[in-house]
Amino acid sequence: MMESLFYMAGFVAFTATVLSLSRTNATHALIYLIISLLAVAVMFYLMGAPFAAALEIVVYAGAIMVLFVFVIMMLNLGQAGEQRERQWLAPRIWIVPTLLALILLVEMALAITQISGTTSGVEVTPKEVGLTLFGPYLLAVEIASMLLLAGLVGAYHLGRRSIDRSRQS
Amino acid sequence: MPGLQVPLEHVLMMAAALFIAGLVGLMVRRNIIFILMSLEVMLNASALAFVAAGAHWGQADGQIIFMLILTVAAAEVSVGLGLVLLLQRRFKTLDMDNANRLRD
Amino acid sequence: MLLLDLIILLFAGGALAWWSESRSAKAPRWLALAFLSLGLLYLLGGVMQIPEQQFSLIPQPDNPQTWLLHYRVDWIPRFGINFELAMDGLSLILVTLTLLLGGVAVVSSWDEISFRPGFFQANLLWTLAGVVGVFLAMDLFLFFLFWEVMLVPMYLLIAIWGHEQKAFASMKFFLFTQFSGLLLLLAILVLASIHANNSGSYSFSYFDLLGTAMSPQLGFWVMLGFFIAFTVKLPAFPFHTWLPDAHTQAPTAGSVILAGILLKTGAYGLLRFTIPLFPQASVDFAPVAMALGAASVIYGAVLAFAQTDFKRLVAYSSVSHMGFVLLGLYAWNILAVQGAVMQMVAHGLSTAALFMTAGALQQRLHTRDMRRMGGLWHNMPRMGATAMFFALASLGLPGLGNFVGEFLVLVGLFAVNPWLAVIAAIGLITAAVYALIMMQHAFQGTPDPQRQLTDYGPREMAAMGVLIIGLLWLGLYPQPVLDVAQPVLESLLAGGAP
Amino acid sequence: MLDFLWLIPLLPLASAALLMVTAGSLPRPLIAACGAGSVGLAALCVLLTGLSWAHDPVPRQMELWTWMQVGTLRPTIGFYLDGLTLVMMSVITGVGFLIHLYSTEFMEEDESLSRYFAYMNLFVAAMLILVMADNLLFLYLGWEGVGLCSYLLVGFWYRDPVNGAAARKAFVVTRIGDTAMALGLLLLFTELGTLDIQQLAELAQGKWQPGDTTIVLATALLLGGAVGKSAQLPLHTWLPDAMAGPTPVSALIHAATMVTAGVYLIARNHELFLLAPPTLLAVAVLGLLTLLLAAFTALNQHDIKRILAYSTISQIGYMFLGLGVGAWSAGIFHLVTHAFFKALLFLAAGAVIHCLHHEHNIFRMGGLRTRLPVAFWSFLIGSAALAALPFTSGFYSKDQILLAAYQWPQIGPWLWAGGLLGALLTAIYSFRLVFIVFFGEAQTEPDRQPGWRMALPLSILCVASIVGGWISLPLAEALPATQSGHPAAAVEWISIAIPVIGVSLAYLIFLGRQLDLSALVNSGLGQRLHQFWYSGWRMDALYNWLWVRPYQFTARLLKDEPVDLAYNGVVHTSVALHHLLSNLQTGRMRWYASTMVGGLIVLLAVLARAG
Repeated sequence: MMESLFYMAGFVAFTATVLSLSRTNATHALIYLIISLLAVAVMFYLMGAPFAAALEIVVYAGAIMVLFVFVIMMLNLGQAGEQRERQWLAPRIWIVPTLLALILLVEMALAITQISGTTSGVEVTPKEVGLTLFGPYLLAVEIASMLLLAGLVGAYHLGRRSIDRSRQS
Repeated sequence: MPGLQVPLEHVLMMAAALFIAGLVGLMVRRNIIFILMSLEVMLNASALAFVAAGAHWGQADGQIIFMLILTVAAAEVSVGLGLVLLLQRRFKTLDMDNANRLRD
Repeated sequence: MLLLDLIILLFAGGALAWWSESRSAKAPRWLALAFLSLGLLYLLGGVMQIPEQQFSLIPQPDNPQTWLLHYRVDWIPRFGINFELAMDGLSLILVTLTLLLGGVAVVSSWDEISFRPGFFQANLLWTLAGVVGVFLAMDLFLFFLFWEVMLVPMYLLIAIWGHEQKAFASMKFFLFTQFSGLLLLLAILVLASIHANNSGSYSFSYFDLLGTAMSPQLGFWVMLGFFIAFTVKLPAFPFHTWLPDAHTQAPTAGSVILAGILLKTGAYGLLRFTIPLFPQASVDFAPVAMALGAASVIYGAVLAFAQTDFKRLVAYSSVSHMGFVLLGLYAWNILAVQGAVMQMVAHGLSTAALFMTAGALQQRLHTRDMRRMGGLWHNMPRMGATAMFFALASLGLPGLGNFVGEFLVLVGLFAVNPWLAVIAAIGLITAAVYALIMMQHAFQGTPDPQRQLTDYGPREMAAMGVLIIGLLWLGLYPQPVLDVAQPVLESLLAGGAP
Repeated sequence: MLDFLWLIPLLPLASAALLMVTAGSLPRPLIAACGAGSVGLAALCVLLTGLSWAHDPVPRQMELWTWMQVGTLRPTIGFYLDGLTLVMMSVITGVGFLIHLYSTEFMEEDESLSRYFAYMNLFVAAMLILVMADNLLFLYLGWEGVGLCSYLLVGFWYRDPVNGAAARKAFVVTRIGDTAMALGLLLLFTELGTLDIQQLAELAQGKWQPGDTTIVLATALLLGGAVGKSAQLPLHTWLPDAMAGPTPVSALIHAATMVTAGVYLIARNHELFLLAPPTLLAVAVLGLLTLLLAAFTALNQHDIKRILAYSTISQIGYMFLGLGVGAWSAGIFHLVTHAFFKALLFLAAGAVIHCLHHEHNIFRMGGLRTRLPVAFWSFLIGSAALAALPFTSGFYSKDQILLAAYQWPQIGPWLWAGGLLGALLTAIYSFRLVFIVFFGEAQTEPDRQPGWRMALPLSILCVASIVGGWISLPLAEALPATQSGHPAAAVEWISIAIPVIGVSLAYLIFLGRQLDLSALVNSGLGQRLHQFWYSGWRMDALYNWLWVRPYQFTARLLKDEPVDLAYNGVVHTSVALHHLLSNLQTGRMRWYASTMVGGLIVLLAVLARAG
């Protein structure tokens, strides 16, 4: 029962992703992407990683995707944009990259079939995650914080200039 | 609640499939918004692989790497979307192919 | 200390000239001239104080006391690199020539440079400082440093103040010299590491590296590295192609320095380093080197004849003349080597003057194309007469310095290899052909009645006068120069070929 | 006086230096005075030297300073004085002074008077150095110095490119000979270790047997120098063109002094040449061939100066012939008399040209006998001496040479016969000149008469051309005597008769018209032969085809630096690579992503194989 739930979540995630990336309307695509992320969160949970699942929902599907929503709203892409997207999605454009990607997938699949084993079924609690995170991985946390700071500064800088410019014009 | 015991290769195949989907999106789409989304998908797919591996060993490391990926994704998206806005304001387009000034 | 002071003086003079540019456009050239004269006086004054008998001492590699001047401090002791400068008769002659021609170069570009004059003079002085360093450095690492130091300002001189194809010419110059510099560096490093393997400690000192034992094959390749590095600079056929372009495009002062001094660093390197460091390999290689020299003599002369560009013609004549130097060095007996040294000095003077003439023509006519000249003797008799004098020097008229050099080389060469001497002597005929055709096209023929040109003024005549007196002195009484060089060359010859 | 020997070349040299430095800023009379006066003073010094030499005729050497000393090479700046030197010095300064004096009038109106006298004085100084030098290298300095002055003076009127070309030709062709001579110097030094002329002679006699290869080679190389400078076969082509210079220049340089330097060189080194019989034979044969060839050419020229130029070549051929058959003093004797009468002829021709609006073509002259009497008498006397009519100076010297040739073993009579043919032709062409220019119908009227500064030198030279044969030169010590013994009287008589026959023939053909050769001349063969000889046996065309054209062709071929092709190949390759790689960088992200995927595929495939 639980296993079928897992595979179902996987199916949903993949389908939603494919749909998301083949949309012409950005908002629709975003909705599909959120669905995909939620499905992945389910998979995390089922694999015994509840903390990761929670973060997937809160940060990914919640915060990051909302950021996309804001930007799409600010850009205010209309019907014309959709029309153009449709033109850009002509088969002759996607057929070669897709073939390439499929070859890569086959190669990866061949590699993955070499691996055997299952997930352990042990739940890794948030407590354990926290202990490890602030134990051996302290340096990584610091680096991540610096990365976030850099992202913050960068986004502020880019955003401010574009806002200044829009005010001037 | 104890976790599920699924074959690792299935999860990894799932991650690979998601990754490839994101890759195709990256190669096919010209709209920068979609490109960013594709990147998110690819990051997410790799995160899935890490979590699966963590679950295989029953250790926290997989989730920690997931968190680091999350940080990277957040930083990338914030800067990336900043660039999107800039691009739209300056060139009135979201077409990545038009923004090839990098070449010179 | 004198040696170090001299180099510092030139560097400081350059910096000061650069700084003075913002105050006055005329200040830099006066400053440059003042610093060069000061350097020359300082050098000669210092040399005067050396006791007479020191000049007749044969400089021993292992005893600095036998050299005229010597200066040494530790620099990077870990790798055996010292800041070691030394002067013997050979260096004295070449450093004096450098400072003298430096002054001539400044005078020759007196009112030619209007763009950034201070920076121009700074580059000029820095190039000279590098050249002086090259002539004095007795540590191979330091030598390489100065070798590179002299190139960069020279590159800038061509690239910034050159003529219509300056970007191309300066890049070609830079690539050739840089490539040769790379070979030199590699060869120096290999040599030092062989020495380190043999003796167990690092040293880049010339005196330590002399007599380094190595297998003949390895010796040949390292020697080849040195040889190519220096023959590119010399330049000899077939590494000479940078020279016509660089000379033609360089500003007058740049050409003067390039032809008068920079080429001599190549000859100096061969004489000081390549042959003494690898005596056996050099002996084996001598026929090839001499053949290249003879080829340069003839090839340069034929191509000089073919040119229509005044400066290019002079540039190819340099190739021809430096071929004699190469021949003399590898004939490796006292006559030929003395001839090579004399040829270096005399060629420096005569070619510098010819490039000054070319510069003066360019300034007045705005062209270097000899097809658009003709009859200029009528307009500018003084320029015509001086040009005639130096053309004659260039074709090796007896009584002028170049003849002494060429004749000594030929005498020395004839004893070693008569057939190459015959080929080189044919160069005397071809030299007459191109030198006279140059005079014919530029100064003789029908004058253009419309042309209003100003002849040389006192300043230019003073510079020319110095060079004329120098060449006559070298041609009729070269003994002082020969005497100063004699002990050095004897010691090199004794230590060189077995 | 002998201690002040150095003053003799220094005087003209100083004057030349002064005139060059002042560059025409002196007043013109002063320039002329300076130019002619310095040579006059030098002539005076030579006279004094000669007088003190007469008291004490011992060769002496005088060293001023060591030129350079490297290893065993130690040439000096030094002089050597013996009879031969003295004779040469007298000719150079004596004839030189007369020509300088003549020039003061001839060049009076030229704007570059100062330059002219500077060059002329420099020439006299260089020529004196040439004959006075005690070693071959210093001699070589003078040797090249006179070549330089010849170049400068031939191209003196530089505005006409033709003059420039002639000057360059003169310099380059003689330089070919000079280079051979320089190689001879190198060989002698390498073998004997010195360049001092006296020492060379001594050492050579100790080292070599007559006919040894090395000495033959060395003397052959010296002969190369002599041939170039003295305009003998095969390097004679420059001299006729060198007539482009002012006429006094032709008289001084291209008749009296410089062109005889080769004769001097051989005479000076006669000890070396005596060791090399094959070279000596070559000297004689070359002399004979040259004298015949030039005589035929002279007979067919129109330009008065070119006729004289070819006759100079021919007469120097006699001198070479004399040297070759061992008549050393006769050769030098002919040099001296030739200096007198050829200078006279050139100066007289110069007077004609000067007074006739620079007309050179003899067929546009004529009837000048009464109009220019000074020139006529000068020319007549000069031609008589040139034709070697009895009791003129040329007769004595030429006769000695021919007799010596006759006595030379083996081919002697042949040489003699050739010389006689030459003498016949000489008589014909010299009097052809006299008869055409000075007799017959007047074609051009002279616009002036020569002044005293032209007339005086002419008169003096007239006297010298006649009495020059009676002086005895102090050569006994310096040169080996000609072998004695008198040939049959018939030989003597033939030698005397030939010039007279020649003059008579010339009279019959060109003046009396009793002998009509027009049919012969106008026939096809005659015309072709005339053209052939007129062009100087087509030697110029031959050399053009053989040397000049190929050299120019090679130069044009190489002009754009074929060596650069190799370097440019490297450059082009890297540029092509650069374009290839920079085209990969399209700036399209999708392209980058695709290439990344491609790379990834390959990488994984490789890893899969490896794993």
